[in-house]
Amino acid sequence: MAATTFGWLVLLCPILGTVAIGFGYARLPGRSPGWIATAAIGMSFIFAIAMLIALLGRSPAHRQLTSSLWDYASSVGVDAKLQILVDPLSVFMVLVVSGVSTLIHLYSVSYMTSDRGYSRYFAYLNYFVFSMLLLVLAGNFLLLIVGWAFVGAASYLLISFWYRRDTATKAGIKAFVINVVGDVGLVLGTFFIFTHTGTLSFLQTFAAAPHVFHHDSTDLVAGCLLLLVGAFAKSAQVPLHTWLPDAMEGPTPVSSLIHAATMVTAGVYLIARMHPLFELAPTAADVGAVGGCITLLIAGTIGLAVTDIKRVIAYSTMSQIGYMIMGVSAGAYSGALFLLMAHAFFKALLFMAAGSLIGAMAGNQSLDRMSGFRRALPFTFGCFVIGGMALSGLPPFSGWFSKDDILAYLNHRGGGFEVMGIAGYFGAILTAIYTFRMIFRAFLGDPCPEAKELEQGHIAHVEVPTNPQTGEAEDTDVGFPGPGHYIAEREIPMKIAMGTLAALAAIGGFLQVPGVDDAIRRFLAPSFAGSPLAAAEPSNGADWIGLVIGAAIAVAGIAVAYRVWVLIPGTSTRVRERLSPLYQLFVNKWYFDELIDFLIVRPVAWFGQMLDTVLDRVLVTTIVTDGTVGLVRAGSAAVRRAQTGFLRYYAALMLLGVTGVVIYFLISS
Amino acid sequence: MTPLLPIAAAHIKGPYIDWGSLSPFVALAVGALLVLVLGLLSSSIARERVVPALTAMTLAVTIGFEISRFHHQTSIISGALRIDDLALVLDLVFSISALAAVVLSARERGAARAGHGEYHSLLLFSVFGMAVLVSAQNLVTLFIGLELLSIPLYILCASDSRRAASLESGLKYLVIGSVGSATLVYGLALIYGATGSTDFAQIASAITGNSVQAGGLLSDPLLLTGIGLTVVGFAFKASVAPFHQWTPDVYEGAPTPITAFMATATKAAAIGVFLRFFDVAVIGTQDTWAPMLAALATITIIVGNVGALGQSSMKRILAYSGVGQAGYMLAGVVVGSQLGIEATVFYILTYLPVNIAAFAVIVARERERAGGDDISALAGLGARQPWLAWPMTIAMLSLAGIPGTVGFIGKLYLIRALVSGAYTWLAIAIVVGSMISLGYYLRVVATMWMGSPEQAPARPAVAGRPAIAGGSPEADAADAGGWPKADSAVAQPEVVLVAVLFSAAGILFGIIPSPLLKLAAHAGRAITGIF
Amino acid sequence: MAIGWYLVVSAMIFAIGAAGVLVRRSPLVILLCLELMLNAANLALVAFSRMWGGEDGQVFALIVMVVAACEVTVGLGLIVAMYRRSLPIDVDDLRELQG
Amino acid sequence: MTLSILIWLPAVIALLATALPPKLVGRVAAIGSLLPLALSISFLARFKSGQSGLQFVTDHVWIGTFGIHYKLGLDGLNVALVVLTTVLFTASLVWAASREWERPRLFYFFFGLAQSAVLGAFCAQDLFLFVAFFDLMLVPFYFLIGMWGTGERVRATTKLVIYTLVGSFFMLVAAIATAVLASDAHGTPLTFVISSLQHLPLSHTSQDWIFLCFAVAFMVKMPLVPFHGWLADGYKAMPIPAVAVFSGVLSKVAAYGFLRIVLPLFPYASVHYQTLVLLISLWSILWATSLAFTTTNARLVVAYSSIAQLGFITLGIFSLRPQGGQGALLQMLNHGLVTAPLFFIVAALAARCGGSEDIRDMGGLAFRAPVLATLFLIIALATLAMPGSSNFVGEFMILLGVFKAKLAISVIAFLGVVGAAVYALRVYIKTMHNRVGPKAQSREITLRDGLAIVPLVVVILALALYPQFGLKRSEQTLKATMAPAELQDGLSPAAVAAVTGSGRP
Repeated sequence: MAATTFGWLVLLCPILGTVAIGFGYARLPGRSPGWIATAAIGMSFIFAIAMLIALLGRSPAHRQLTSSLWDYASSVGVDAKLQILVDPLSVFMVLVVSGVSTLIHLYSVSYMTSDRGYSRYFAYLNYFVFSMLLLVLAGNFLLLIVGWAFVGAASYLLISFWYRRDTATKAGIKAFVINVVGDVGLVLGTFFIFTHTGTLSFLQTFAAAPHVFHHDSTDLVAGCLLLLVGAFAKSAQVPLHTWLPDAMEGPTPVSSLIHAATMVTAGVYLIARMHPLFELAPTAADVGAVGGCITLLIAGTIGLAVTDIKRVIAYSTMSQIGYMIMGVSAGAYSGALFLLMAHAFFKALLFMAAGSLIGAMAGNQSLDRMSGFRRALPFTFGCFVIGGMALSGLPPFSGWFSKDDILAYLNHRGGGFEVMGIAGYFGAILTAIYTFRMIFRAFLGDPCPEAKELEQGHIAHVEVPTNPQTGEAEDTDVGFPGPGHYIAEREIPMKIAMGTLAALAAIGGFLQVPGVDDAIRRFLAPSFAGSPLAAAEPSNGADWIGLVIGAAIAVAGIAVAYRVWVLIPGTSTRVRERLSPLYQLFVNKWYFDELIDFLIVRPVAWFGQMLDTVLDRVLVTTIVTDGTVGLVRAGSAAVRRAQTGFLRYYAALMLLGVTGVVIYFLISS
Repeated sequence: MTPLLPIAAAHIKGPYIDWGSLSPFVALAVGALLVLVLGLLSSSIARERVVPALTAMTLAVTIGFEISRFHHQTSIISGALRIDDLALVLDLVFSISALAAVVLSARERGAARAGHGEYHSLLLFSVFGMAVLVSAQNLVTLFIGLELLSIPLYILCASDSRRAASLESGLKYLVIGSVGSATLVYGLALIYGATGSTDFAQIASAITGNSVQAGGLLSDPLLLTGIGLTVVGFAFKASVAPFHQWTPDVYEGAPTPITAFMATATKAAAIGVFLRFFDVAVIGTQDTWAPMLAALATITIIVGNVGALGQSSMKRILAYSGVGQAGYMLAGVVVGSQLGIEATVFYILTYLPVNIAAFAVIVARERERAGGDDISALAGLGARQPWLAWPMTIAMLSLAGIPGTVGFIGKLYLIRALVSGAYTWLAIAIVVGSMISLGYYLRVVATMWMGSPEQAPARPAVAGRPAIAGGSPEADAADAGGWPKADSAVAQPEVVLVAVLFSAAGILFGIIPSPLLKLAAHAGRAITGIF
Repeated sequence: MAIGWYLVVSAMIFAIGAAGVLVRRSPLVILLCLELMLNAANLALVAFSRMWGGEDGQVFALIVMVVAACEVTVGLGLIVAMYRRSLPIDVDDLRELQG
Repeated sequence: MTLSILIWLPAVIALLATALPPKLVGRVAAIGSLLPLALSISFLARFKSGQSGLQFVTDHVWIGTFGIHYKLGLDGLNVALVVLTTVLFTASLVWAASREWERPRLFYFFFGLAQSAVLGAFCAQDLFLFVAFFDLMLVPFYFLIGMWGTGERVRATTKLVIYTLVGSFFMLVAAIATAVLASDAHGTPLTFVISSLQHLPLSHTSQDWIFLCFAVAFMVKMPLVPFHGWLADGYKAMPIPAVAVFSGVLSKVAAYGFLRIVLPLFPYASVHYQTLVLLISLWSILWATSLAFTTTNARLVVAYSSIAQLGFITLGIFSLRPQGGQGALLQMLNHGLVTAPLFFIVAALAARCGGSEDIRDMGGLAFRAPVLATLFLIIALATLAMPGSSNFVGEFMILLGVFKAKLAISVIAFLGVVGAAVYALRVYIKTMHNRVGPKAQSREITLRDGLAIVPLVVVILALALYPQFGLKRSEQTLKATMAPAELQDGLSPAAVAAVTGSGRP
């Protein structure tokens, strides 16, 4: 079968899963929805592999295939078909997405067991995977936007999955609205490009672009910048990142799947997909790179300060994606995508481990309460450490090869990009520090009560489940979230999922060892054929130098963390006091929420009020409506007053009229 | 002896009399006299049954004659009267509305009090007067017609002499009317003085003819003053503002059948004479009088519609609405073209049925309860007496000019005439008037079907049980759902019959206007034949 | 003698009649004043018919007189009827109908 | 099978139904309404997409003296709307049939009459006929609101009727003026047939004022700011089935009027006032959006959202670009399909919250009502034009058109897109999610309501998969419609070709 056929099948499986679970929600017993969902995603992973094989069966020059089912919207110049584009890039993404998703589904099967929204959860999760696959397989702008919005909706649904928590629903709507802003950017950007190229299909656009746009032409730059808005909103880059930390309201596997492994990396995919356009509009590309760079620094600093374990990981996600955006905008496509994959592995892993921790903590997520889980959760501990080392880029884990690939490219490219490279190395130190801060605080030290209890062999349970954010009591009569949590130590599916990911995080890096095997780069090459930036890779030597530096930095960072949180426990508080303004800035997340509230939310609200009161009440209602009515009323009152009933009065008026008329006629004579 | 007769016949040569053309007049006159005589009989049967029947028959015969005379334009009595399609169409209007009035009067106290004979024969004489008025070709006949129309009406208004209101309306009408006719006759005198002739055709030629030679009469103060006074005289009869003030009081005071008759027939007659006089006799001075009439029309439209807003008596509402409608008709006169005449005639034709229907409903309500002409008497009518509510609804919608009713087509015709007559602004005035008029027409409909606003109970429809329609107690008493048995409607079948028939006509001609349009077209051509 | 004077006189009579209608409150007197107005018209008519030398004017005037008589009769009839109802014979008290 | 049958069938059925005992009337009316539905679908099936001219034309002289014809016909502009009308009326009747109404015969009679009038307005190909139907639509709704409405129903209905009639009286004058002036200018006999008037262009000055008259009439009907004074009271007072079809279909008649009458007949004025109309639409969008997320009445949220949608539709039409027009047409379809079920759902919500439509009394309804929640979610997402819904395709093309015409305006209009996301989700969350509201009891949707809502949702989903359905039929006609204005706007030689091509009706 053709690769495209497999592509359609890849899309088909998850949506079938959604439908099956959706219709059977009332009848499916026990964990069966979970298994159905997992099977569905597993199927599409298999089909993805089939697609890969089919693609590899073709000569590198012919590895960009499109296939369309029917006209989606093709009229008066708009030419949108229901079309997928299968090329190395999309296949790569499909593999990563479906693969990681399968494992996370597997994890969820047991993690969510006690939840009353079990089947709803898996319906949503399948729907999300479908959307994500649609996003990466889309063959034209319109379908891309569709997938783009679908993942946004799925993320909304899953963030506010425990919808009795108003924190959750708030976070959900926040995420959705910011993502809509991103959609708008995408749509507007599409307009800018479409009005020149006259087509929505990717391949035709890329073919036409060089002819219709001259280098760095205003419209193209505008278009690309607007595409960046979309990318930034989806990938939680500064300043459109504020939704991601709140998104941690969702169940932990969701955070792991959507807000670490897959959806948030869509921005990277977008820029990679649009690289012909960005290369024509370097200005826009540079903006992207700078944005990514800023994000990775800001997120890293915040990661140092916050104490909610999931949020720490969330900020680390932001900063890692910062690397990717920076890289992909600068032209380090294969490096960025490589990091994307590696990050999917180890970040998903970290979240799963965190989930297991939170389970053990009976829903509490604060690092301040955790300590000494080392003996209580050996397996989780192991996974967490592996993930952490990969994240902070210790050799030989996947993070090391990938991240330092990007940084090496930046330094190699030069032209101001070294600055970003150096910033990247600084970010790497931060990464190492906050990662191991987590590990040390959660696992080392003497055990906290929950840990002790767990060592006795039973999981801690709170009598009144409360919302970790606000501390208000949960709406238990409805039972979201489920009363009990399941932790990795007890559950085979979770163990399998985490184990696999741990292995991948550990060895995944060897997919692309500079000079040895450039598997990923070579595989992706067809997608980036003809791109000068992709061609301008650094020499293996330069690569290795970069890797060594990276490794050193990682070690240094870990050492710092060790000194601060293990050797001399008081240090962190002392540092905090010494640099309290800085700490305030970090712990308050650089005041971005407040800023946005001040700059956008308030003005809009005020504008709405103004529109309503001034324009509507005063202008329309008072002047137009009431004015007219009042006039008529006054008139009728006058007429009735004139109708006195006095006969002689009538006669008088009549004769008055007579004189009036006569005078008129005399004048006009 | 016997041989003398032929000789006499040979010697005394009476003038040739065109009985055929005269037939409607003859029928009316004879009928009126017969009715008067019959009314003197002592038997109550004769007075209460035969007299109305005979009146109706007379009118029927008249209608027959009128129809039979269509398409033969003749002028009779040495050019004093002109029997053409315009006259005949208008005569039809008079006769029909008189017929309706007779039917509505069947149980009228006023009729009994004034004596059926007098009541009915006065009605007939008034019709006779109208007929003369609209076919008058001569200042004298015009005046005779006008007075023959008015004087019976003065009496009829006061006929319900037990009611002070009736008397008051009679006297008011008489006094103001007399002032009006005095003004008119003075105006006529001046015109006669200026042109030296009482015959329309000669007046017209005098005006235009002289103008050809020496700019003469077009700006002759005598003539123009005369025209001005005449305008007032007619405007009074057509209740055009600011000469409308008698209308509400008289309409309210007079017995309702008579009001119905006045509201339709008198107005039609006045507008008819407007057409005759201004679009024939003094058409030469159109540039002078058209702006004046246009202004009057605008004022009338505004005053009438605005005045009706705050009223509580249905008769007053209809009176004011009648004032407004007169304004619309006058607009048609202003145009002065054949199109304008057609439009005006057509509008009169559309105005007749719905107005009669409305008054019929009021008559019915008045006899069912005290203060029946008050709008509150209609509350919940839709639930209890759909056979009265529907005619009233149709009447109101048609007067407001809603599609599917004749009123809509009437407005179409008027506006079309105005637009091609370069009087678009007057068309806008009409439209504005209609907008205002919605205020009270809809109020009536709402009262019948929806109860009065303040009584509207607030109930969530989402609960599946909508609020009860017709918030008035009667409506609530009426069985929920379906048509309630039209209990007291059958009490006076003839009134219901009139209401239903005329409102049905209002709908029918709204959908198939062609017949009326043909009539109007004929009428229009009749006049343009003169030019 | 110029027609103008006749007109002036008739106009004055007309005005007087009109004024009378306005100022007097008794229906009887008002009827009289109406008579005046009509007769003003008559005077004008007769004068004009003299001017033009035809009989139309005179005929018209005669008819106007007849009509005037009718109106007065009706008016008196109404007044009698009101008197029978023992209603006030004063037009300013006839205010039941208004608004 | 002429169009006349389709148009008058509903009224006839309703009339016949009045002969039945009150219990049955509703069901019979609902089942009977399937007939016009089937009929309209058969017309859709027999419709030839390729051509721009009228199909299934019925043409009789109605009022000869004025050249007024009883001319009906379908083309790309109205074929989909006709189907939409029958669909929504059927749904509303089904919804209504499962409830008790005072004086049911009268209720269903007016409903049938309304459907006939709306269908007539869509099919009318004669200016005067259109005006007549346009006003006639109002009469049944006047009674429906006034007799079966809630709250201040009489005030509301009177306000509504007066507002709308003020507009349409101006339109009457304008329509007559159009015909008269055209015939005077070209010395041709008076005619009101639109296709004939198309070849009798008017002078610029007359176009200007006539355009304004029509514009006012249509904007009141939609309504757009500042002609929306009747909206809040009117929508609050309407009985649910009435409000569903009112905002679903009647508002479209106005938008349709712009395409059917204004653009082809007054191209100069359309271009002349383009910016003004665009700004008014923009104002409406922003105003309605801001109100939609401040009001707490669920029904009003829907009402304001439909103002915003009509703002978008008008934007599309007055972009005077084919993309915009196509988008507008598609959006009319979509909006009708989402807004009607939304009102049903609001009713369902209120029924679960003690009859209160205030979202502060609601909340947490999703728990025992997953189906209701899902339906609501789908519709809400469609309402906010989430990509993937057909509504998005509509808005996409509208904004693309505006983007080509006036970049700045389209950029600002996107605020409305974002706002839609806010208010739609806000109302969804505040009703279905969060803690259980004070008066709320979570109940699953009843089968009867499902009968009305589910089919519509299915249609929405189908359209989402295949928006082309709404686009392909209208393309040719729309190009022809836009051509004169485009020509006037002095662009696109293609338009020149189109207009010359569309010379013959």
